[in-house]
Amino acid sequence: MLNFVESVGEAVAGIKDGSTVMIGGFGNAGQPFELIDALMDCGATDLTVVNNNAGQGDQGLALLIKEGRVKKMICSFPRQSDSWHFDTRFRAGEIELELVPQGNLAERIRAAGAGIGGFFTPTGYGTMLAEGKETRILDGRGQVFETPIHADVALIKALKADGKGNLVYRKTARNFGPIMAAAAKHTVVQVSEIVPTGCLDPEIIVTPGIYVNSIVKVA
Amino acid sequence: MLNFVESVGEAVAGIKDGSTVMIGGFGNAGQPFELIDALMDCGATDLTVVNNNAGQGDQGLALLIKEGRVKKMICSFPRQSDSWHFDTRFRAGEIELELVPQGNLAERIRAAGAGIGGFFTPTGYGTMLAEGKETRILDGRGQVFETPIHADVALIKALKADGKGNLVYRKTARNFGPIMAAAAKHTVVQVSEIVPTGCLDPEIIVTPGIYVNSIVKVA
Amino acid sequence: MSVQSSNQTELRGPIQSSDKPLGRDDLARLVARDIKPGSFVNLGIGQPTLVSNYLEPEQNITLHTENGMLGMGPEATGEQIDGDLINAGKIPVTELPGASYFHHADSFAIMRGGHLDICVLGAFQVSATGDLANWHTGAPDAIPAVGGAMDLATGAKDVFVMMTLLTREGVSKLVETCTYPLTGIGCVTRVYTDKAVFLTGPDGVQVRETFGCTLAELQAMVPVPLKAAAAVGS
Amino acid sequence: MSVQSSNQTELRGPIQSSDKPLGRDDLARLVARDIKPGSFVNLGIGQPTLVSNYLEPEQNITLHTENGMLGMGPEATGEQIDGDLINAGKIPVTELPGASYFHHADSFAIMRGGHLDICVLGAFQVSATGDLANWHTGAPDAIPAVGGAMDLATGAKDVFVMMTLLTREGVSKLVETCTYPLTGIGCVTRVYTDKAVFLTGPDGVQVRETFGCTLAELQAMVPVPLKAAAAVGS
Repeated sequence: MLNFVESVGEAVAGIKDGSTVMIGGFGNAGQPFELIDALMDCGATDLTVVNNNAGQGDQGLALLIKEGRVKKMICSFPRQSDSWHFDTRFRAGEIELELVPQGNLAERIRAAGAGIGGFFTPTGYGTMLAEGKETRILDGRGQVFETPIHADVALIKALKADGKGNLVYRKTARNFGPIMAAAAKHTVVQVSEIVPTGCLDPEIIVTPGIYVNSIVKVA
Repeated sequence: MLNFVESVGEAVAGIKDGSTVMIGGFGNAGQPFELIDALMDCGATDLTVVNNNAGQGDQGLALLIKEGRVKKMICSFPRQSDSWHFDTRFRAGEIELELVPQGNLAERIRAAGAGIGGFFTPTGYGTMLAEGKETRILDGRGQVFETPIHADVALIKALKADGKGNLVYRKTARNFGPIMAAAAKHTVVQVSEIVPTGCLDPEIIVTPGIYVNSIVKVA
Repeated sequence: MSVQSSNQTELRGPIQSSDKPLGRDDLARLVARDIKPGSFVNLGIGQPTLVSNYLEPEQNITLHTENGMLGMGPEATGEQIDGDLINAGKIPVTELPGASYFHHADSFAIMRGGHLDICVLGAFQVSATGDLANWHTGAPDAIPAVGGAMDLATGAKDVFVMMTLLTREGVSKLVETCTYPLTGIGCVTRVYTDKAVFLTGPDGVQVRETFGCTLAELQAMVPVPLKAAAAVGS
Repeated sequence: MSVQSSNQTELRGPIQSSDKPLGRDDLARLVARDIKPGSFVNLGIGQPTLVSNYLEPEQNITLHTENGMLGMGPEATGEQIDGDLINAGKIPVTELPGASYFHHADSFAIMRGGHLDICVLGAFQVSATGDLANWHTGAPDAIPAVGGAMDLATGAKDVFVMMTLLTREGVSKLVETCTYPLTGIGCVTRVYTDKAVFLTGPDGVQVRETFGCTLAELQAMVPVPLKAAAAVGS
């Protein structure tokens, strides 16, 4: 069921300790900062977080990590010049890291939303990121078996929603939003604008409302 | 490389005997009738055709089948009230049929375009369409291993193309077009309109020009 | 006692809720009433399509069609007919406000990813454990055609079947084990027939209500053990 | 003799085409010149990004960025800067006419499905058979981070590497077998360095041209057997 909620606090209120939470965004583009701040405030801990990165600077995901609320990161690129909070926790052995090639990350998230139980991909074949994984030769190429990444909750950012929860995004801020919305049991979206149903051209909708549970407008 | 050609004949001229040809459309919506007619005229034979259906009435794909140009159909729904040409050839043992659940058909085509070597899906598990296929239990469900469907050529229909070959479609005529464009080595598109580059909003493009090789405008 | 998923509305108590078998339209009305408000639903070709005639606007049901659309409206008539806007049965339809279009892989991802609340399908046979046979008679000269049936059967959260309980020859279509080729295993959660509504699942078959027959008379027609479903709150 | 894919322009004959090693910009200019008109190209973070400065409009090259865009334009400056429009290095960029946006799975499908003609990547090491190591030093205290490197390495039709031939310590980065953790196996088709351009493949390493050294001098720096590439038409 779709709900329009009044505050980011209400939007994330159902997130429980131990949840797997997907967080949209690539760098700052598409990152739902307000929802992450609300997740910080709601107190949920022991989280597994799926994001391309592992936080930057002293905001958003980086703060969640700093405060010890994340037990495991599933990401492709945790190392950045300003990822010091992750670095500290990781070097201290206080956070688990599942490092995933970015395309496998995207495809595994997509697989979860699309009901695919697993797939073979050439990416990573013969590398340390495929160690211990099943492999086989398909189409003449070595390939690695990868499994879907499901989540309890997705926190994403879109440009506009209509009354049915249909979403459109803006430029490269689209990134992980559409596939995370489909992969999570419960999808929370922060948008810049809510428009009446019928105001979004059906041809240009990127995420149909079937994937959306809670929408909150953020100034 | 992208080419804008003047005639449907020119658009299909490179199709060789024995090719695997994907043809877009679901029923008549999105079916590239003019390109199919040109394929008929160009004489290529011994074709494997991938389409949701196996021709209707006395036009398009049905005529290709009638004339004995199709050695194998890969489709989900060959049986229709007016699929008499397929019926006749099939009952006479003159055409091979690979019957694929429609979702597996779509996902296998998508896999080819996305570089996936194979995937597991619950669809078809325990049915005669999974006989002889590898199965395993994943996420607590019986699943069947399915492989990508590649093609030499895709013939599809879109609404508009710009100078870069970017495409938009119209309503449910979109159907198989975008995934077939990505799965074929050579994609031929018939469009109703060609607009100057820059006239399609980058947010609404469904098929980026990277997937398109030949475009022909059809009145 | 719990055999149902979240999309049922209630288990009605009185076991015989009509004094005669239900016609196709009455059955469609019953299915429509049982769909929880806000649901996303796919209605199969044939008898299930009738359900759309009885959905109330207040229910806020969104219809999916596997050829690439959410928010499908009623069948198109006259000037509305547009060859680019059809349903899975290739019938011209209309578009409701809030509709969206997508390609076939995205459309089947909606089905296969478990996002549809309910699909309503016709059937040749349903087994006591919810196996479904609805795509192929298995006759040697039949042209096999499956379409999206297997994806719907395995993908939707709830699979409702609509069918007559008996064949023209008077044989029950609710069976111990399907003899027709299967569409999916253990996927059907509810069977709406002219004579009764059945709840199917791993624990066997329960009868929610009967139409024009008693539970005992129904049991005489059906070769699988039946028990009455508990009413809500009991 | 054929070791190259369809995306090279030519095998230049004169083996020493410059009397001194090439600087980073000269090398970027050379790579840009070698990209076939109409190609779809992904330029990796760092040195490969320089190539975009030397692409000519007549070449009609379309740049892909893995965070969801085709038709990426030059780096944004001043008023152009838009936080929603960045490249894979998280630098604000611009949009060219004919651009398109898509989500991450669709973007990586472009890469992984073999649709990019060329990707240009930096490297720690390249082996004689085209193995690539460019994501991880393997140092025990390093935070590992892979991003899209493995997808690019295995997905693009041609993988060009740009790097200095020698480390600061004077050790060749072109090696018999990579000692750093691999990014991909047998994927590199061409290596552009300050001292030479190498063609790599299953048949070993050929030298297309040298800069500031002879083939013999180059061989002395590199621990794998080198041979001169045939000129076009020879």
